[in-house]
Amino acid sequence: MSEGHIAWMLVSTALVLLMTPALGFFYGGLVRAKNALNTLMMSFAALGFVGLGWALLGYSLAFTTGTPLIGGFSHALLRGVGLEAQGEIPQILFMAFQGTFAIITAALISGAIVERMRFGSYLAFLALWGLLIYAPVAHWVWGGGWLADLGALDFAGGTVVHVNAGVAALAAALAVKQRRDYGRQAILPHHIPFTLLGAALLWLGWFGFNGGSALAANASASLAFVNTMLAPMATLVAWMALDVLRTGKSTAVGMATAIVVGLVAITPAAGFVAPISAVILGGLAAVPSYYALLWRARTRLDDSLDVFAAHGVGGISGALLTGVFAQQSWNGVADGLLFGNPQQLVVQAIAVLAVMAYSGIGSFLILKLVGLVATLRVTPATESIGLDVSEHGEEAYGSGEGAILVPSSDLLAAGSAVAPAPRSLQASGGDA
Amino acid sequence: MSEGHIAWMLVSTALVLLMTPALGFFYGGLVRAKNALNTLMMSFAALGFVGLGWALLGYSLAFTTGTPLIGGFSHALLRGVGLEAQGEIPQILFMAFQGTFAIITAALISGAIVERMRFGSYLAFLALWGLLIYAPVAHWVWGGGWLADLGALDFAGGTVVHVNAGVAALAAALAVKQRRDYGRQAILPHHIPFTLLGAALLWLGWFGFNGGSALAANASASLAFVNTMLAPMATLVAWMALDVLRTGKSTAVGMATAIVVGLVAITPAAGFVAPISAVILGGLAAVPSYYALLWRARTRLDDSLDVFAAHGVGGISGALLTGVFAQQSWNGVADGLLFGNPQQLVVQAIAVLAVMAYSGIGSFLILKLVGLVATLRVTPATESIGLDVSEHGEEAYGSGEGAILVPSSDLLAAGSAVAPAPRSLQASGGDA
Amino acid sequence: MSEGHIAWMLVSTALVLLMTPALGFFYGGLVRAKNALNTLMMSFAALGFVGLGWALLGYSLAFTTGTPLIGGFSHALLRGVGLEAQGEIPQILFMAFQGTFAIITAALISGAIVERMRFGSYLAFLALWGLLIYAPVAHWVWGGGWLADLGALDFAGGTVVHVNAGVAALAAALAVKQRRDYGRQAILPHHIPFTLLGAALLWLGWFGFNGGSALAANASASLAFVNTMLAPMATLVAWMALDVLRTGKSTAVGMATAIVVGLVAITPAAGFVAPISAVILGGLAAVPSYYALLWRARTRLDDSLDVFAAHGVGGISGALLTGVFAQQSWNGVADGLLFGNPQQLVVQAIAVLAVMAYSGIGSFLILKLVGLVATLRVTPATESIGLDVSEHGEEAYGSGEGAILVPSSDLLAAGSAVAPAPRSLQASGGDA
Amino acid sequence: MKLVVAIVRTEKLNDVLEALFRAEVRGLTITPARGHGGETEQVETYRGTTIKMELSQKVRLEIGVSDHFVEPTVEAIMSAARTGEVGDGKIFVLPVERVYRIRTGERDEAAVTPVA
Amino acid sequence: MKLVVAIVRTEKLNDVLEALFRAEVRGLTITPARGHGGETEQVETYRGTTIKMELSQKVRLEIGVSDHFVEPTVEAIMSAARTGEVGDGKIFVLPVERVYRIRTGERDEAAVTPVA
Amino acid sequence: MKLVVAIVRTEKLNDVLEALFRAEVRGLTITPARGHGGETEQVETYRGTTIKMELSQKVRLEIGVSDHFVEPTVEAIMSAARTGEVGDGKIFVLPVERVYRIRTGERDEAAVTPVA
Ligand SMILES: Nc1ncnc2c1ncn2[C@@H]1O[C@H](COP(=O)(O)OP(=O)(O)O)[C@@H](O)[C@H]1O
Ligand SMILES: Nc1ncnc2c1ncn2[C@@H]1O[C@H](COP(=O)(O)OP(=O)(O)O)[C@@H](O)[C@H]1O
Ligand SMILES: Nc1ncnc2c1ncn2[C@@H]1O[C@H](COP(=O)(O)OP(=O)(O)O)[C@@H](O)[C@H]1O
Repeated sequence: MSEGHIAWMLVSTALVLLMTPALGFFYGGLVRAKNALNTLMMSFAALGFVGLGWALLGYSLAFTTGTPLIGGFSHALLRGVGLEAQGEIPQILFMAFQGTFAIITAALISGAIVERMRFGSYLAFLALWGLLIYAPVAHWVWGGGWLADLGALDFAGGTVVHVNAGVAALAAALAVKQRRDYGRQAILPHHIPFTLLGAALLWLGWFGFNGGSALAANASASLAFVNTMLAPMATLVAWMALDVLRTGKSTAVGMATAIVVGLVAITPAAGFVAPISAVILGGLAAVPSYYALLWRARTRLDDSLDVFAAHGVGGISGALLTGVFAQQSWNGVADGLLFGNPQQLVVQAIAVLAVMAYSGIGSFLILKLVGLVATLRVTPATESIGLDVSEHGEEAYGSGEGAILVPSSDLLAAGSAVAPAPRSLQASGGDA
Repeated sequence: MSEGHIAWMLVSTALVLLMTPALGFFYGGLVRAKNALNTLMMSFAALGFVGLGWALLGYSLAFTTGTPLIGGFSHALLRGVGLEAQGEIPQILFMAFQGTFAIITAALISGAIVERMRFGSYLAFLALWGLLIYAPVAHWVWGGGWLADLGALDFAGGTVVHVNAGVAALAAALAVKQRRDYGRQAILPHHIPFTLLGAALLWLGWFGFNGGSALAANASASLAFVNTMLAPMATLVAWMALDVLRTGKSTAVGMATAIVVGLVAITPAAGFVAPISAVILGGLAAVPSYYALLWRARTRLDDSLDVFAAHGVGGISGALLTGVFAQQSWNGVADGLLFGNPQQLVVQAIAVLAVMAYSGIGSFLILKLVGLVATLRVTPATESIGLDVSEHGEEAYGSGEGAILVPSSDLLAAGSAVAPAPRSLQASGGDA
Repeated sequence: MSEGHIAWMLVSTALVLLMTPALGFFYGGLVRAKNALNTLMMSFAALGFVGLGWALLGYSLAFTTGTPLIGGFSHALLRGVGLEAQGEIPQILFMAFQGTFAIITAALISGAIVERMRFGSYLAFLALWGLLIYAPVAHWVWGGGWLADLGALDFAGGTVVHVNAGVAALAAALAVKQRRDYGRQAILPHHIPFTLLGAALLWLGWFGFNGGSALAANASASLAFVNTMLAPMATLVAWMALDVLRTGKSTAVGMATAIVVGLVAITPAAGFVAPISAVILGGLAAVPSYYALLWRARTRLDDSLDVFAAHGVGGISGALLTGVFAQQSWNGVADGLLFGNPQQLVVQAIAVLAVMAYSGIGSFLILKLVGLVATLRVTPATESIGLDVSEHGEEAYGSGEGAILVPSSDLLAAGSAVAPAPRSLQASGGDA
Repeated sequence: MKLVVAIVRTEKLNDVLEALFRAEVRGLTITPARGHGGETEQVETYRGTTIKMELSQKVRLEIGVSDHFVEPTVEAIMSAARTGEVGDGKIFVLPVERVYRIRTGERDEAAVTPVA
Repeated sequence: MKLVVAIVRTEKLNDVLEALFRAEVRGLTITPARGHGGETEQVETYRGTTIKMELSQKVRLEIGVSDHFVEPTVEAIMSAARTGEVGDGKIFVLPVERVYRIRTGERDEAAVTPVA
Repeated sequence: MKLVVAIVRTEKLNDVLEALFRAEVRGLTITPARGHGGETEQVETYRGTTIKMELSQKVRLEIGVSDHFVEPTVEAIMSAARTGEVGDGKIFVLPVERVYRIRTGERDEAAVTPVA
């Protein structure tokens, strides 16, 4: 432990925590105004429900040595998680850093089911998913589980985070089904600047995500950091080119999407590939996600904000390209296909497939389970009014027009003078 | 001094500075659109008026050894504040870090008096408050004053910052009195996403606030940091539960509020309690603030954005709970009630009461003083038009409809051709 | 290389990267809603087009020893840019840090040509400018070029970044010409809170910009950091005073502008002057920019968002005042006029003039060149509809009213059932 | 039947709604509007530019009523919306040929009478 | 000529536009509006404050038509906007004295007939 | 008295306001609107979805005038709002039965004549 490493990991943890609200804005901008708060809250809620679950149980399941498939309970309720060193930093900080990953991963899924899912059911799904899907998968790759043994390379979570969330999103879109208006009406983003704001803050946070995954402030962190800067730049340019070729125009939503796709793709590779490879990887990764997104919009699959196309497909591209571009001279760990080790690509594919299978099936089952106990969807009427008013009793952008203050019945003496007499425009039967 | 400590304190200072604009967005989203800029500017102005006051005088009053009640003038105008070490960092950086605390504390008060106070009077209050209230209180606790001697625990400012600002807000709401529409009309937040954005950025900044209060990148900073992550998570979950129990719905404004309350409550305790205690403390702290807020809305007390319920009550909860949960095995300093030292709770209560008395009376007097020289409130007509147009001559969201360019009378020769002839729709007397 | 230095430079690089989106919001809030996305995208595009250009070529041109006028190609395509130390950090990180400067500098220019320039032509300009103007100027001052030899002081880019971008903006406003409505209609900012958000995030980022320019976490970084905090505070207060004296009101756009002007002015001086000098410098720098801005609005010069008044004039003030206030006892490098070295002021003036001449002429020529190959401006009709819809086929704040979904002609079998039959309200000739 | 169109101050809207309720007027539609009349103009300043705002925020109400309800409706609006200061607004009474209630297809008088 | 003014549910707007197109009605203008009728009120809560929303989001359509087009226009709106639930809205038919097409200066019937 | 309702291009609003001033027309109310007419439709693309915007931004003016002011009002709007391109908009002149000035309670002609 040294103060330099601690300083960097403190910063990284803060930055990754910021990614979840940032995701809320990225997603929130893409939905209709009547669902803006609900969408934002889907992300913010993960901070509480997944974060607490992680501290109390998830961390133990992921990071204690149990079986190759899952850890044990020895660190449950934060027992034995103290200020002693875990690598270069206090274990408690390591726990927190890893917790921010669990939170953002679960929140990512919400993009597939916006504008229609009951909030209570969503919260139940969120909490369960963090424990039943995320924690085991994290264990496989980073907690000494079977994919670690196999030699799968995943620097900062291409598989654990993005493939995992992307496939879960697919399952969720199938389980929750499409929005009533989907494919029948034009559904426009209500606030694209928020989506760009989200993309910018996600990028900022991702420097902590990838750079912090070195778990120290060293050359590896620097490499991961710089690659996290270069790859999305290339994706951005490639995406704009694809947009212009197809429609003659580049788009703002496209730019925001490209940044995220580039960040997703470089995540597994960040500390393993040369900077120039990161540029190429970023450019290449634009293509599959771009076309996945076009294809998805033509289907009945209402993965509303294209979590699978961005995170699933982007994560797969990244995981596989890590097996192509990895370079031992930069990472000290392993080479990829291009540097004489085709075997790595196979291992990467196995990791991707394993996570896809587990997360896809598991997520679907959790939702079915929640659906047995509660209703997954709001009513059609609620869907058309919007979830902000119906699920939360709030409007994102209130004007106060026609809003009548309801005095509390048990008004304090001091307050009674200021409250208007109860009344309602329609209490009486008169009409014009 | 080592580069690791400096690095962390540079980051912390930047993060705490960001909290003041973040607060502007938190508050700005909660007011009506016609007062959005005025509310934002109340925070931004603190950056100038309190920040400069701190550098030129406040720092000296707070952090030079004078009496147990207040420091002296030896560092006024930044004399003798240089690159020499103050603990692990250059003194100049220590001065700046502490300055960001003064700024945010003063800005917090503005939430109690939005939508009605004259901006000039507000600026005068702000500048005076930073010197006459904040600096002495900071001296008591952190500058070697009497509360430090007494052994009061306040890791990052539960008493100095939050109780202080919360009580000052109460005094300000009483001195400035309620808004004309208060209790008569429904006053809706005009932009809740901004409030969520503010909450997210406040959380980010608070990692610097609490984590940086260790004044080094060490185990204490890590503990404070992690507790700053865990406590608000618990508050969030508890608050949502309270909301659902009361109305059947969780709310976005509630989530934003909960995050702030959790952060406030953990502030005095951050480096003193075990992480699992932080979780419990965060959950407990939701309750008093939640009910204080409900109660306040039923009174004539127009603490408009509930600064007292969030920061005052939250700060008191946190300060007292610090006296309950403090654990020497984690902090190396002192135990609390639960660990065999009930005396600590008494000391905490004394600190809270002392700050409440001084800040409450002092803030009220400053406002009365300002009120003697200038008017505290805008006129009723101005209040109904909104302070953005009347106090600042601007609209937050201008559409340009019906806006006529006024050519400068002393137009430069080159420019004269492009300006339209002066005209006014109503200069002449004609009508239809 | 130590972990503390690396930690700080990782953070600084991330913060400076954030400045470009922040600038997008600063600028985006000041334009009309119909051009909000286009303006935001002008900044975001720089991340791709300038960032990639820098990595592939610009870095080499700026930072390899070539001639005093420009570097060579030895680091082109990132060849030889690896994990070896460059000062206190890996060279690859140094390259990235410097890259963020290139990006924001180019993006700054966009403020002069918003609401009228064709996006494709803008992208071409952007990419060329980063290589042909920014890289050489960076070489002159920081890459061992002739201005470095001359002893010009530019801590973090007052000349390289701000004078450079400000003069380029002037040239661009002249080359692209004024907006159709300019000087004829009132053009109001559509979202001032975004401008304040941008200003806040720019300030945050600037701590990395100036503090990071020490290229280490040491006393120099601390000094630069603290000055970056103090100077804008003074500018803010001075600007508000000027506003109140002129119109009786302080304004939100004024506060946002003042923060930026203060930051610009302290940039060249940050690590060279005493903190109390930074306060004075910040206050002084308000004056020339304030009046430049007033004067500009009365001319035909449509430097739409006043890039020249803020960055050009602010940068010149800062560069010259660096020559006045520099103090060897703080910086270990050189004294300025006030401390007995009038020569420094002359050197500063030479640097400013050289950059003005090169950037002004060069930027104008690049635009003329682009204008030969493509059209610089959109058509008048497009200008009045707004560039968001016409150049990008998007609306920033879409409501979906009257938006009709167009089914893809090559619909997948699975999707065909959900898409409505193609129709158009106006396909048939009937009327009422 | 008539259509009563009223332009009132935004801050008076809730008072007007309450007065209409007291007058037993039930259905109505409002739209935000901006108006120009004898009101003082606001001056705004954006950096170097000075701007005169000739339009001020208003609300437009539109109320379909049967003939004998015109008088009480107008009176309710008049008394609730009046401040006596310039800018209080105007009321226009327009003739209506037909009214339909979309839900039931009812016409005219029936369409503006509330269903029990 | 008549001016058909209709207040409909926001979510029905696209259906109404489509029905109008089928009825060969071409020009129209819409404004967002908020209405009060027999709809259930929404309750909203902001911290300690409870608020009743008496107005719900609607769209207001305004369609200038020549006399023989009134019937088909009204029918198109009626059938496309109906859900049968309270809150479907109203249609008002107002007399119009004159119509002008600004582009050409054409008047009345000519002004509401599309140019080939 | 008449109510002149005009739909014009947003970018022409200030010209129209100026022309009305010249014609000595004083009071008016405007609302933002979206219109459908013969204008070319905009195509927008959001990720994989293509959207046709059938409505374009307009401004709706509403001007209560006494009878002899109808002609100048219409002419002022016509000349100031015309570009000659499709999409210039329409003017409707509606009969008004009564007008009230809320501030004073004045009726009809008096209500639309400015107070000295
Ligand atoms: N002739 C008119 N036609 C339409 N709206 C009008 C007319 N005159 C006034 N208004 C509306 O009424 C509002 C107040 O008008 P104003 O003339 O200031 O009030 P007052 O009636 O008190 O003189 C204006 O802002 C405008 O919206
Ligand atoms: N008398 C009226 N004048 C103007 N608008 C009305 C009137 N009655 C209803 N509306 C509009 O129609 C909408 C639906 O009215 P409502 O009475 O709920 O429907 P229904 O006709 O199904 O009973 C209201 O929200 C309002 O916008
Ligand atoms: N029949 C109508 N009823 C109401 N508004 C109309 C009508 N026809 C046109 N408009 C309005 O006028 C605008 C311009 O109409 P358009 O037919 O394109 O213009 P032009 O008169 O030049 O052919 C439309 O966007 C719409 O707002």
